[in-house]
Amino acid sequence: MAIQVKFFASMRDLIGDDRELDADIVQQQTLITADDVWNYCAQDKLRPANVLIAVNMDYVDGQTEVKDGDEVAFFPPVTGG
Amino acid sequence: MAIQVKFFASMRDLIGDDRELDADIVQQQTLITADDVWNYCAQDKLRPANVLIAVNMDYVDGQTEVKDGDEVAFFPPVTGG
Amino acid sequence: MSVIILAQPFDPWQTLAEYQQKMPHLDGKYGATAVFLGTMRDFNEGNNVSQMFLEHYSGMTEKHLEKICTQATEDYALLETLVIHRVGEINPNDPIVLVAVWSSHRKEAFEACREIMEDLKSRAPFWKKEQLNSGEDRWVEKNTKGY
Amino acid sequence: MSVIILAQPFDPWQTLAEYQQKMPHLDGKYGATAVFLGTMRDFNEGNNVSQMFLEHYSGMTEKHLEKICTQATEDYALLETLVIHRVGEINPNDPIVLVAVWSSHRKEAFEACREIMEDLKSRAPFWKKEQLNSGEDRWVEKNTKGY
Repeated sequence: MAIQVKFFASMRDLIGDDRELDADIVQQQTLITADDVWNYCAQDKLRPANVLIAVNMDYVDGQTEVKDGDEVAFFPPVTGG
Repeated sequence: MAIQVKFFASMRDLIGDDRELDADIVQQQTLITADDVWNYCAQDKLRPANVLIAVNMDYVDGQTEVKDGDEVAFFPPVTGG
Repeated sequence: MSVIILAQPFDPWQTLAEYQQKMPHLDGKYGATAVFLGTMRDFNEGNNVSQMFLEHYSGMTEKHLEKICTQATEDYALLETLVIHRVGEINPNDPIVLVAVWSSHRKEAFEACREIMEDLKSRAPFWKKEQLNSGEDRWVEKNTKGY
Repeated sequence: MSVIILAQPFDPWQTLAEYQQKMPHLDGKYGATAVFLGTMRDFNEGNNVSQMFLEHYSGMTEKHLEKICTQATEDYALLETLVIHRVGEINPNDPIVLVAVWSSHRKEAFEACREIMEDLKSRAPFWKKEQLNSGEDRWVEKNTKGY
């Protein structure tokens, strides 16, 4: 019963490795958003303006609600191809 | 001392094989154009509106002057590729 | 339709030859094949690059590439599509990405191939880290413009 | 830069592999290769086609293809260009035309490849005669639209 949080590329350099957020702590709030997840993990680190967010591998914005069991990812603009 | 005339694809079906126009006959005129070459070869056959003309392998229009030694070609719209 | 994430080098032309041999049901049906191949250069933004590391988000990458190919197949009536993308350590002159589409006519093939590449560039979660000749390394921050 | 008129079938992917091997001076310089391959279909304009004959104006065809490639090389800063076009008898599923360009960036590669194909279609003196399954033959009167 937890939220998986992943960081990729320069976002991992900034925040650190992937982690699991305890859902019990999280559920003290009535609603938890992707922004909240960032704040739990990043503490006082400012979020770069161009960060991208995915919940369960779909792109979302920071206001998106996150539920127990979800996978939330933060990463910089993609540069493949 | 002659003008080479070539016909391609459906234009050869219409007019017939390649030929050499005798420059002496041709030079009875002061100026000979690609249109004149068509008329010499085609006799009374109407020229299809979309025929393309090349003199020495460059695209030209019917008013272009043709000289002894030139190669003149008539062909339909190209359909390669 | 195939989407392949590869951790080792590949030969793009041999791969295409083999892929096409596996689609005999399309013989005589396609008139147009458009292919894009992205290859690692040994320079970028004024610096010499000695090696590159390509990171991806396993699972999300495949999901979005498949979505992109499905969308293009619908929009352009494609008969077949192949996307291959490298991850891991890449050396100059190594193929990075291959996009190939097969359709009846050339207009659709050209447009679909380019659109898949642009969608891949803007939406598929891959990240490049360049190792410079100077010893430094850096994340590539954005792609060059495609249009 | 190569322009090749071929009277016999060719393998496009093997040809590309071999061509690329002959340009080691460009290793690490090109980031983008765009390829278009035109293949004979077994149907056209509602009819089944059993064979095709491709006529060309020897000399003028090469001259104009070289002009088209030279222009594209200038306009798009291409590093290398290859155009191969079949003539003679062609069967369904045979490659007809291959256009390949190599450049630093993808925008230039995509645009140059398409422009060379469109210029070839509108200016290079080739003509297709189709043999229908019904036994009839007919000159193809015009190309499908490219844009």
